[in-house]
Amino acid sequence: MTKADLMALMPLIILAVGSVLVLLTGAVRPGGYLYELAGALIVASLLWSLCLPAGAVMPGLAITPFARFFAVFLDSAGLVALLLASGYNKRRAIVGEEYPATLLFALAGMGAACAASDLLMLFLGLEAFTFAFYLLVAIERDSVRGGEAGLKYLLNGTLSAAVLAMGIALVYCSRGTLRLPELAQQPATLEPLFLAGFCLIFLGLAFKLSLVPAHLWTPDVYQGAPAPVTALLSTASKGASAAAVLLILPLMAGWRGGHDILWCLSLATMVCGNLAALVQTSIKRLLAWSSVAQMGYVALAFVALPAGGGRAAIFYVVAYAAAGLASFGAVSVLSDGSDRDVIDQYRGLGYRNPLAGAVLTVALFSLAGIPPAAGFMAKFAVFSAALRAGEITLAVVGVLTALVAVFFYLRVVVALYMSPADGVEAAARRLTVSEATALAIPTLATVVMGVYPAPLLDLLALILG
Amino acid sequence: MMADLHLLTVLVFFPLAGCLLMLPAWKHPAAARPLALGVMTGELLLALWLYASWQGLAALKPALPGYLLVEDAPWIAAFGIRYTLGLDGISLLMVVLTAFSFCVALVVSWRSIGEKVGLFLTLLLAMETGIMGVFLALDLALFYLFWEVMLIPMFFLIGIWGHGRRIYSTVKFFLFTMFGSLLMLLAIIALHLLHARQSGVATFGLFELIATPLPAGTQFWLFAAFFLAFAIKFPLFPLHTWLPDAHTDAPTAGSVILAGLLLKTGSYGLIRFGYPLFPQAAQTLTPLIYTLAIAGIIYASLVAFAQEDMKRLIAYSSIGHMGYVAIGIAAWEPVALSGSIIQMANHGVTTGALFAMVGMLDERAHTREIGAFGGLWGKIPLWSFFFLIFSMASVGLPGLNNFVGEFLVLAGTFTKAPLVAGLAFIGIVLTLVYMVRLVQEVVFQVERRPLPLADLDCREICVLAVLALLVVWMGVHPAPLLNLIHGPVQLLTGGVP
Amino acid sequence: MIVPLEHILILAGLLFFLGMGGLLAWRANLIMMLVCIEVMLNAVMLVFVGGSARWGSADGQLFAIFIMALTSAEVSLALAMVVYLHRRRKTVDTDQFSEMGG
Amino acid sequence: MKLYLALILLLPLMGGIFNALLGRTLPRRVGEVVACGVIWSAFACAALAFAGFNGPVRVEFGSWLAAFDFQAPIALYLDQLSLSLTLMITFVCGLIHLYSVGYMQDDPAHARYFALLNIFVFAMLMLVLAENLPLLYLGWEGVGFCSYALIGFWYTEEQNATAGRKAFITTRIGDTAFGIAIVWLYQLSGSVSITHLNTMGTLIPAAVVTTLGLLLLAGAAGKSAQLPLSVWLPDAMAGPTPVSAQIHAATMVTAGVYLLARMFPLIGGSGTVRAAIALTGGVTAFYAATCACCQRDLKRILAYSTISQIGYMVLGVGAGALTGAAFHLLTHAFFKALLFLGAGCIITALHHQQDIFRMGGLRAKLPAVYWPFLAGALCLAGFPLTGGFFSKDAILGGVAAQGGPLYGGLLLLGLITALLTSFYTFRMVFVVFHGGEEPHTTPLPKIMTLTLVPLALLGLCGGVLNLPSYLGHQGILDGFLGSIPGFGGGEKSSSGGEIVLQIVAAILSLTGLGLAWFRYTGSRRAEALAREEAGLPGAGFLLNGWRLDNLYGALIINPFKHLARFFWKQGDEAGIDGALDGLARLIARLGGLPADWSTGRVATSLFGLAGGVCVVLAYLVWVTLP
Repeated sequence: MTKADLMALMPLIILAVGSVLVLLTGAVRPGGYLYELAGALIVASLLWSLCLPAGAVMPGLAITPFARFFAVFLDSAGLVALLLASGYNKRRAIVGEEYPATLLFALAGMGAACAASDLLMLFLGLEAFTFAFYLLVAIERDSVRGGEAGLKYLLNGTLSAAVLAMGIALVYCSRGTLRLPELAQQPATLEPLFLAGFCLIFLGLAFKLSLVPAHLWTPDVYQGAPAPVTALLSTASKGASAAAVLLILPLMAGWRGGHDILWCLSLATMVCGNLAALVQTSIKRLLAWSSVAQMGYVALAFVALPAGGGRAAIFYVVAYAAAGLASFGAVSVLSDGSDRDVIDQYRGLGYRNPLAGAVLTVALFSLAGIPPAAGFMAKFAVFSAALRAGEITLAVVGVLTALVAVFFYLRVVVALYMSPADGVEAAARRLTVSEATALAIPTLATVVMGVYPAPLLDLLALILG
Repeated sequence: MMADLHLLTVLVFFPLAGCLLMLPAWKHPAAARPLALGVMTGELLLALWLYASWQGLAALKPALPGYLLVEDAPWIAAFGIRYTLGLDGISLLMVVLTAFSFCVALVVSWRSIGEKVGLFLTLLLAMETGIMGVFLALDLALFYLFWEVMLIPMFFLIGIWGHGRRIYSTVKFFLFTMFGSLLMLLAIIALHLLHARQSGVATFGLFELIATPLPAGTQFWLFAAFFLAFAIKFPLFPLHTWLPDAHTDAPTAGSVILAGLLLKTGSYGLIRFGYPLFPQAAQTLTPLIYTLAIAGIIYASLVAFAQEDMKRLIAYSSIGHMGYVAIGIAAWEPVALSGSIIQMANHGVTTGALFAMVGMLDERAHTREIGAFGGLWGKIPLWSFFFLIFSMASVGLPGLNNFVGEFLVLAGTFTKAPLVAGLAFIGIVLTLVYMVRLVQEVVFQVERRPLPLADLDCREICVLAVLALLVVWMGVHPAPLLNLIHGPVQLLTGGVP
Repeated sequence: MIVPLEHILILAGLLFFLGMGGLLAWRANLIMMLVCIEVMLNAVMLVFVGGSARWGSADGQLFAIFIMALTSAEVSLALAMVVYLHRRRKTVDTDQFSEMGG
Repeated sequence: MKLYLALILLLPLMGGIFNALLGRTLPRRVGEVVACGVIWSAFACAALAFAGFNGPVRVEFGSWLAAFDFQAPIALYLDQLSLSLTLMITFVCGLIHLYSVGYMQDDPAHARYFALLNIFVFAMLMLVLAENLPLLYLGWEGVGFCSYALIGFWYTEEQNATAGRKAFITTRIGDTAFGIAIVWLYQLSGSVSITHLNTMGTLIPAAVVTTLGLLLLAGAAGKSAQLPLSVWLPDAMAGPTPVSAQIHAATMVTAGVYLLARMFPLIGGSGTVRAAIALTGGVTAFYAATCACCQRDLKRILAYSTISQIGYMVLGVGAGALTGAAFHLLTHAFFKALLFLGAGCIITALHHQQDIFRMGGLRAKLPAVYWPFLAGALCLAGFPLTGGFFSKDAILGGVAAQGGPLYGGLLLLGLITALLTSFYTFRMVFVVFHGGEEPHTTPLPKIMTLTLVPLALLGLCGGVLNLPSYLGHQGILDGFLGSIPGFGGGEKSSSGGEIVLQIVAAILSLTGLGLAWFRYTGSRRAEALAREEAGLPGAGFLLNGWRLDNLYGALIINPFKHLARFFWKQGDEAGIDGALDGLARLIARLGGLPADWSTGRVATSLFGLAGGVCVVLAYLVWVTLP
């Protein structure tokens, strides 16, 4: 491993080592500036991967532009999540160094997964961050739901890990290698063993992307976990998993069956997610179901992979991540003290807490795919990719389900601005600077990507070669 | 050189910039209202200046034939979307109407909007930007963007300051429009892809896409998607049921803008995009449009007659009026098309005025039920005077504005489809029937409920006087407007300018 | 090699689905579910080892070792979870933990 | 000439606007002076125009509707017909304005009254002078609106407002036919100029001409209260009496006749149309006359008589005797205005008592009203040598000259009508003025009675306008109007036949007078009235105008109301919205399914994943196995 490789790997190393560092600091000086330290480390890794345009290929890892893009994306998401958590955890008495350390570790895992160039590293990365999330989800020790959510996530996660591993094992059996580039070169006929392996791998990832039928954990976990954790879980981990899917999809390029499987998954996911969200009363569950639905659109982009779906998928994930961070961030900001979860509790909040209300509104409009928010451009990209690939049915279904989605997003907006608050609630507390920035960053990103997405799109075209 | 001033960009985004002015005055309505009015007046002056100098602009021979001003800049190269704005006679007319209607909307809601004034004004200004954009965009994606953007403020406007089942109405309004426009989005993308496949150029530019040769089947489906979106906005029977609810529950300003502008975006879209892009498909669907329009005219007029709420009645009346616009467009014949465009402006003024007047009455009496009023001529003669003028305009009394549009539409349509024109004439009688009923029960007869009514104050008189003068002017001397749209109409209907 | 790959795969498949079935069936006891997952992962390791035997490369065995590490970590976490939940509800029946749903 | 025409139109308009905007603030005298002043100056301009008149002129003031080849400029056309009508309108309306000053002297809403009255004159003149059909349509609708507003002038009475509404809507129905005719003519000839269209007659296929003619006839029937659209005029009497005199007797209601005469060169080509016109006119004349015989309301009698007289004019047009029709139009304007104004005097004098059975013996009380009124009655009844006598006979002569069974029948009908006319006229006169106890009356303003005199003179001597040709030289109007295309036409009957006809008519008129005298004067008056109060057989039928209102109510109005409500409740609310709400509910219920799937138990989600694995592997087996 040369020095250049080390330099290229530095963003990941910073995070990995950083988490250990935070743990140690916490041990030495409990309640020190842990969050600040973690934040500094994330920023460092962010800047590093931004500024140092080094590429490197080493066994298992390949720091391609693709990987570096995702490193940037993950770090920014992590930063926002950390900013949110700093305030939230204080209010919820979630003390100790575990939280920031685990967060850094999760980021490192995701980064590794995006940079993986063989299945082993992919597996390790994915499992690493999933593992970190087992902790984060259940970290609120005296919350009933937290424990339940942790249990569910744990069991589902391990099962999916087993499936994933089995898939990899089968692929390995049939080809004798784990390296993705080699696996991508396909023989004339794909042997059944390989296909089986691939399908299992894909299902393992489908769990992480919470595609139907592996989506049932999503609402419970999102509802149970602390809001900042949900924010990270619903955005960064989705991004990393999407990246992983993009890494393994070339393995079956040109296999009709894969297309069919994806087709069904995307259809089922769009329909189930959007319909189920209609009947939710808890805002976290609503957002959870909506994120299931959003992943359905990402899957639609995957279906259209040959027709430039990759770019659409990544753009969609980024746009969704911004909106997701903003929405869950707003929720975490608004749910101070009492866990404000039922939509009716948000009545009139738009006036009592203007910033959070506005952020939540923008995020919801973005999720609903209404311009000028990023979500519109994302849907635009996905639908044009789908149509280019000739997936007219999926496109039409997607549009109609999007219409359904508009309805339940509007329900929240209506609660925020149009239905009078029952009873006089105390004026909401002022937001701290960290919270304000944590809300502002993704919101601005949403608006900018919605109004002027050209640079990002060009960048994506670049990194996808 | 005026093209270098980016006047169109200014025209579109000046109101949005005005929103920033609202922020410091957020908490002080007394300051915010004049500020907003200033912005809107500035916009109106700019529009009027453009109108005053349109012949000069036409002489300059800009990039596109028939256009007065064109702006074009790359925007999202990856999708082939460009920032293309263009101003021709039709858009100019609509732009002036827009700027004017917003001033009216603001002034009539000067006092009726008491709380959250800053938010209200901001939304109003944002919506003005959206609507301006719709009337100026020449890139389909850009058009769609503005088309959607203008919904959001209206959604809040109805939902926050509305009355009655305001939330039901506003959500209904939003979903109806989204339903149509989402399918239109797919159609736009599909058209773009087809063009790209044929010519290798990825573009959403209207004039590039017009050139795309399309197989009949495809063209039919694409036009159907476009038509659905526009027909919902129009609204054409049977897609109209969002309109009475939205109009009735909206605040006065909302109703004025809904009736004056949002409905026009539908007809404008059909004229600017629907027919030029898919001529053959439009031809095949013309009978359907005729049928829906006629059915709408007669149906809406009948339903309007049965109404008990003044606003609802007027809302249904505007369904009927827009039916004439639809007929004129469907005929796609110079005279009828000019009639339709003029009628768009006329209906904007007349119905906007009627909604404003009902709003004024509502402010005083806190009811809009027809059965509550009566004998108002004796109580508030000024109000009744103006109301009589505007309702006579809306029944198409010659010498007032609506007659011009309707008569041209009918004259033009008769040369294409005599039966349709004949049936449409029936609508004129029905319009009279319900309008005269409204006037009689509200303005004449004896007072049915003792209501504390004060006559119009100075502000209201000014607005209404301007509107009334406009009504008369457009009815007696429509020549300037007809000249303004002459060239574009000729181009659209396949003539040479 | 002594054992043909097919046999290994069949055995592993049996183990895998056995474990999966057990995981689904034995939901009254969290511990048993964890055991079942262990069984599944062992099936995976078996396949890896078989595979590396087939291709004569060490990657498979390497992967197997990593899986061991992973399982141990997961088990430790899971047992912590078991203790935590048991203290909360005095039960390890996962169906008891279904407060959220819908 | 251009200036005169402009002034003729603009002065009344300005007066109207002036009164509408400032009338309520200025002292009432100013408003009255302005209102009357503008009309009389308009008359002066008309007179000057007449003096300077040499041949038809077309004057264009500016563009109005101009889109591509649809050109309807603001252009006026002054020819003999429009000139003579302009003179008549300005003169009669001027008198009526003066009369109104007295009649409305203690009505607070004088400003609105005079404003509308002036604007009406403007619209009427526009109608008469318009050079193209849209402009004529403008005047046409304008007078309609003014009549609507003036019928409902005392709007607090519901039935007044309703009567106005009825008039507006009924005439609008006819107008629609007229409008269709206009656009059709545009489609046929690419022009809407009357003068141009009148030259098109030969170029248009006969069937189309017939249809057009019928459409125009429908339009005319609406405005001129001909069958079947005649129902509005009797109710229109709810308005102030001068309004009835001006709008519903002298000017507006004759607009239909004017339209038909105007377009005669075009539509006269079709025999069917002529027959239809004649038939409409004749039947209407008879219908209205019968109704008038049983009326008790003074103004309703006059209203029905108006319908009947206009029926004569239409009959004349149908018979091609355009000059006769125009002649009758003029004389009728004079004497019918006179009668209405007289009636107005009576009603005022009797504190708004309109039931003739409550009147009587006014001859001594109101001589200043009696004599003019009598003159008017004589004209109406076609008493020999009065204006009405000559004009009516000109029409009947034209009908006779046509010959043929249809026209023969119509002639007979016309003669019967003449008899009825003279009967009901003198019934009215005798019941109102003769016999009976003398009621208490209030004194009348001088101006009201004075204005009757010139009208009476004109009515009586109106005959000189167009003495029958057998007296030697050609009648004035014949010569004056003869040059207009169409007016020359219409076979002239032999002077011998004409003399015979006039003798018959004279006898009929005298017979009617005699009957009325025999029935309603002296001792027999009392029981006659008693019997009529009790109600003669069939009287109710005639009293309610052959129950046309009930017919329309049952056939059109009630179905309309029910349909409207049905569409609203069943169509919009239950139908469309119901379906949409149902759809929404359905989708929401569908949403329940995937939500129920997530039970919250861990096992369920594990099942999901495991199930996915099994399904996919099964699918795989299915694909890969040959």
